[in-house]
Amino acid sequence: MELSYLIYQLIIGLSYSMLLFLISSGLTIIFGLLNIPNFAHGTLYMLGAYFTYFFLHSLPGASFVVAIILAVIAVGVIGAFLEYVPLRKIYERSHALQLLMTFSFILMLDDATKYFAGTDFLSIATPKLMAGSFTLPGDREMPVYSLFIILCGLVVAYLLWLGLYKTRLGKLVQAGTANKEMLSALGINVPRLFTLVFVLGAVLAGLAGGLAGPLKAVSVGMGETIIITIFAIVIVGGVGSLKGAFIASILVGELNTFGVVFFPSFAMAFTYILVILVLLTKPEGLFRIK
Amino acid sequence: MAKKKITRRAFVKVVGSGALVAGAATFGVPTLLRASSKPIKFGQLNTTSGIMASQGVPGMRGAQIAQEIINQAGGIMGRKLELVQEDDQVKPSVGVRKFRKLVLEDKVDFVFGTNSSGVGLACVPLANEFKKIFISTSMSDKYTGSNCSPYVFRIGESTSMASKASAYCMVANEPGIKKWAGINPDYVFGHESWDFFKKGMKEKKHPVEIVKESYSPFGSQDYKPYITALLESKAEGVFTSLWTGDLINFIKQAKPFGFFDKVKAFVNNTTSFATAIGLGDQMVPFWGEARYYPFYRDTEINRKYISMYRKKFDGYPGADVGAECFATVMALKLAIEKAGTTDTPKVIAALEGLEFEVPEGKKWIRPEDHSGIDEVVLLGKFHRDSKYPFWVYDPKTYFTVPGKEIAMPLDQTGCKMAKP
Amino acid sequence: MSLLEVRTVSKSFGKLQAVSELELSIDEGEVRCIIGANGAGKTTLFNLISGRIQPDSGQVVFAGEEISGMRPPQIVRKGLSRSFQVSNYFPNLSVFQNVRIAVLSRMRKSRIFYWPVSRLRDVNQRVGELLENFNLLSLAEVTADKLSHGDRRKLEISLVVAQEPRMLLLDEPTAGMNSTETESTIRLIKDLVTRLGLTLLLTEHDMKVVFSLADKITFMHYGQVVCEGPPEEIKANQDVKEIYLGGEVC
Amino acid sequence: MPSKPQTLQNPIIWFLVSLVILWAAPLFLPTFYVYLITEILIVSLFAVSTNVLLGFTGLLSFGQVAFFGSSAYAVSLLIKGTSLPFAASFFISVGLSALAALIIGLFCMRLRAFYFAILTLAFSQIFFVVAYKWTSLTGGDDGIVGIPKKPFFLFDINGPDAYYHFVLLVVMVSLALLYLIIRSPLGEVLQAIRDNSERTEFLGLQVRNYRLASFVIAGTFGGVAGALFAPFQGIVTPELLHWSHSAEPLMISLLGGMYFFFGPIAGAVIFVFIKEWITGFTEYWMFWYGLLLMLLIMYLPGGIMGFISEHIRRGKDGPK
Repeated sequence: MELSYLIYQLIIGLSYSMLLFLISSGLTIIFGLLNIPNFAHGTLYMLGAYFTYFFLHSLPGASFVVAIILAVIAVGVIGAFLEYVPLRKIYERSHALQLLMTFSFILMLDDATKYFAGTDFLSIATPKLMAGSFTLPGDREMPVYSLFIILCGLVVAYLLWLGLYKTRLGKLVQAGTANKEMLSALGINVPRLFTLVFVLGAVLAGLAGGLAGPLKAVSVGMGETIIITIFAIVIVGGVGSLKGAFIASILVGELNTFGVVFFPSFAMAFTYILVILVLLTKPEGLFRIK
Repeated sequence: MAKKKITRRAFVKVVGSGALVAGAATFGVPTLLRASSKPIKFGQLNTTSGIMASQGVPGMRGAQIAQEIINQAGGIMGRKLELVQEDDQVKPSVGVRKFRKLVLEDKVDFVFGTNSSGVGLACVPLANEFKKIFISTSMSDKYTGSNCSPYVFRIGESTSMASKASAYCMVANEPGIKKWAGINPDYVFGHESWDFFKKGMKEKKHPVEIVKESYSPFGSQDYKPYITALLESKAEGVFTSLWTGDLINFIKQAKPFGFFDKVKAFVNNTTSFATAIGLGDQMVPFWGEARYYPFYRDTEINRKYISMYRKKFDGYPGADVGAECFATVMALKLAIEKAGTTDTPKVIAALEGLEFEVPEGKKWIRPEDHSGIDEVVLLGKFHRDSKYPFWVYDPKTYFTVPGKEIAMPLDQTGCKMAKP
Repeated sequence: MSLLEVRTVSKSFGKLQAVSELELSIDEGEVRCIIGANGAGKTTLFNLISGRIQPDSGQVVFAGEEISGMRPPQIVRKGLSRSFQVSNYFPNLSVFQNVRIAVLSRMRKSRIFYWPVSRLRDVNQRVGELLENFNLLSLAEVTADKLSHGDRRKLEISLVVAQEPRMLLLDEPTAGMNSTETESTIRLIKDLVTRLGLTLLLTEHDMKVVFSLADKITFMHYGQVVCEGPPEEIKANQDVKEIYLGGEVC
Repeated sequence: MPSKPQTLQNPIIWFLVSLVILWAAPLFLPTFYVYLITEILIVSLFAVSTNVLLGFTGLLSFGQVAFFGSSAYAVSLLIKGTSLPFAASFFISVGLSALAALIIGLFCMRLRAFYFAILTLAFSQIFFVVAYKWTSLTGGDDGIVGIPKKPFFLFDINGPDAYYHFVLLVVMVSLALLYLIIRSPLGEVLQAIRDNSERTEFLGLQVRNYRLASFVIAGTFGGVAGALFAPFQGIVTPELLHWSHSAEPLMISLLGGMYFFFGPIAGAVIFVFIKEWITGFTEYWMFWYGLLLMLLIMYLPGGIMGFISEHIRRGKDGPK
């Protein structure tokens, strides 16, 4: 197999990786600081897609970008509600109970979506500017939108890195992820910080949902089809580690791409094999937050 | 084995007969019969929650429309038709539990439905155990093959029919294409579809070079590696049995690669018309094969089905399963009337060889294996039509195969049915 | 003959040198007390000896056998048990059950899965004795996390004693106890040592406790041993006085 | 508890009384409920076995379906593919799940908390993929259809009542064994590990070995439940091995009260009935079901048994 084809696949895989990173970054931050394994994270991603569709079609003249921004806000509001009302009650409980709680969110949000939007598939058009592709040597096409997703992933990664490492708030989140007691010792309003971080995570999921719109059938249940992959990424990367989520997203995305090229019949098992291999060698993920 | 003749007389006008029965129920029927005005109960299993709700919900709706038509016309032999609908959650274990509930608790007379063969096949042993008729609305050939039973029917197209019809259509319309590739879902249906497509090509003695065979897991998020691999194989024609969300995801991700320009023919054997509705103006030109295509037959029953569906549910009746469930309810009604009773063995006998017309067209149930056989199976190539907010088949490309021609020959079904 | 020997053991956490090239030797039957300010490395030393953490360099030898590198359960099986500074018990189990875990382990009956634990007469009898010794019998049925602070400390020590070790490491056994509780605990420990001939290594802030128990005192500062000797000697040591909170020691 | 009087709460008496009542149940109940209770019994056993890990060892495993499902597949293949008597197939299948639990357990024991959960999930998903893809053996997603209920030793277990009685006996014996294990020294050590694994180590107990034992026990009895389930349904499909099916016994244990041996049983009864009822009355059952779950977690975090025992305790303390 020629080198240019491999590089081509590498870039194709990267666009999937970056989409995965957009979703998993939010989950890993929430899981790291709040210590809540939010099973409904995929559902927030779904809501991002639905809201984008809704704003795109209900506001006359709304552009894709405007629709996504509005959708992200809407998902953020829902995230704030989920954190503020039910989740706050169970911070001290076991992971199992927290999982069950967030599972109940999935049930409710899925059915509410079904009630308002129906069960038919919806489809978000690729914005005209990005609908085309570049033709590469060898008569290969590189879709503009795939490159756009890569760009979005890198920009979000950079902004999160800035936010987490260069601002006071980010440093608090870092400190809190490593050591919960430290936050209250520093006199921080912990509940407010938690709400803020949960909303940030929800916003990232919503953004990913909106950006995934042009690549996917928007449908109820699209969150459940991706959530295990996202959890796998967070765990492989190390809970709470942004760098870990970034690297693990690339691993999963590229593994999926090259796996399909070289070992297509194992496609269903790729992610799980990766999880097993990583956890057996690094029981706390690639990048452990101390 | 003697083939059963289809006589013109035997095609029953569903609506007309309904009206007749309604009249009979009110005036002509002896009091003895009228006294048993207990409703006739049909139990239905389909998926109304989760990712497969896009299939199951229209299935429920299709049956509800049939029920409304029947009851407005006076019911079945003067008895009201009652539907008991249950969500199978696409889980065979739930399907089994709900089947038992329908039979034992709700005391339904007949059971039908399912939009996944996993659930449907799980119901087969129960139908045998409870000696209840079960009519499947999912596509597996096994209902009328290795798992066939006196109590089990499948009145819609099967996987083999849909796949072979796709092959025939390609041989007829794209005879120049020799290099074929497949992208199919990585489960039984996908593998069978691809095998039957190749078989269909062989039957037509079409020289085929298979340049790529790929299978993607159900619910794949990223089809780009499959797409680039297909393009790299330089296939001229691509067959797929992806369906529902998977098909939409594939199409949306393939489009920017110029896939539908580079590949001369793309043919799909399970194009629920809901796909076209879902994609709207982002649709691409490809060959579709649907069990139900709303705009082909301008028959009274089809018009009625579409108009009632649109009025009741605000949307087009795109999904196959909707029409399939509608057809099933109608077939059962006719069989009950033909048998004059809801007694299972007699209704089985009445269903065997039944000919009827539904929105999907005219159908006949082959007695030997209980397989429904359409008068014709239709394919067409999607194009933009300003009359509709979505793409439809280009009428110039309509391609039909007589159902009997592609029905699995009786000696190949593997069905050994012991009559009850 | 020395029972426990710590040979040039060092441990650092990042830039912090918690214990550096520490040497310690404790004879069989001796009661040794380690004193020093907070952060002197006492608890780290305990963790190193008991296998909770591994030394960066050096060795820990117990009864002639190297135990550094072993996991805690193995070390316990050799006869070296420890208590914790912050009470460390089983919060959702009753006091009785808490002690029973230790007794089951000691009597090698923890693997029995085919017989109710409530029917193991010898085990339950032993638990009863221990609770009686520690004045906890009236609280036997109370869930451990409902105990008062002093009772938790008693439970903590009873868990260690229940293992009948050759050597006992007690990390501030009387921390947070009131004076009567402290007195009775000291009496208990003294009694145990004399009755069972135990070797005892403990850290303690309360100098009354230290001087009434210790045969020998080791004074630690910044992860190193500053001086070592019988109580009177330490009492008189000028360094200790200076470093350790001025004259408060005596 | 050691010092409590055992007369009123002798578990053997309770065991016999409930066995007799349940044995007679088909005399009074319509067939559908016989099926439903059969299912509840099997689900209860699966949940109680899972709860040995969750509630009594403090391990959140998402992989318990691997043992339930592999046993269900094994028993189906043995029944359909060999002439072995059912009893032999049954015990071989259970043995296989125990072996699978031992092997997977050895790999997973190093991991803590959620990492453990995800690793067990990954392993069980490998089982799922195998069942899904090895079509020639397992029938792929269509599964193995038509598993007959062959006689168990000399007992004919065909028919709903007969199979119910068979399930009842096996489940009651299994529950009795599990109860014994939980009340045994081993069970007490497991609870100690749940409460404080580090302290358990400092009492001279190799936590990893006990956790592994717990994992094998849970896997074995999960396997018993699976081997009962396959002939009951007459079909096995990969659904039984999917991770989402692992969530069910966890949910049942939490709802019922995971710190109580009988919690999962209470959970199973309520869970199956609520779900049956709620899915029957509305297409939007998921919403109402989700809302109910959320409220239960918010207001009864200790589960049903936790709530009841709290009230009993309050009732006792009240007059003082």
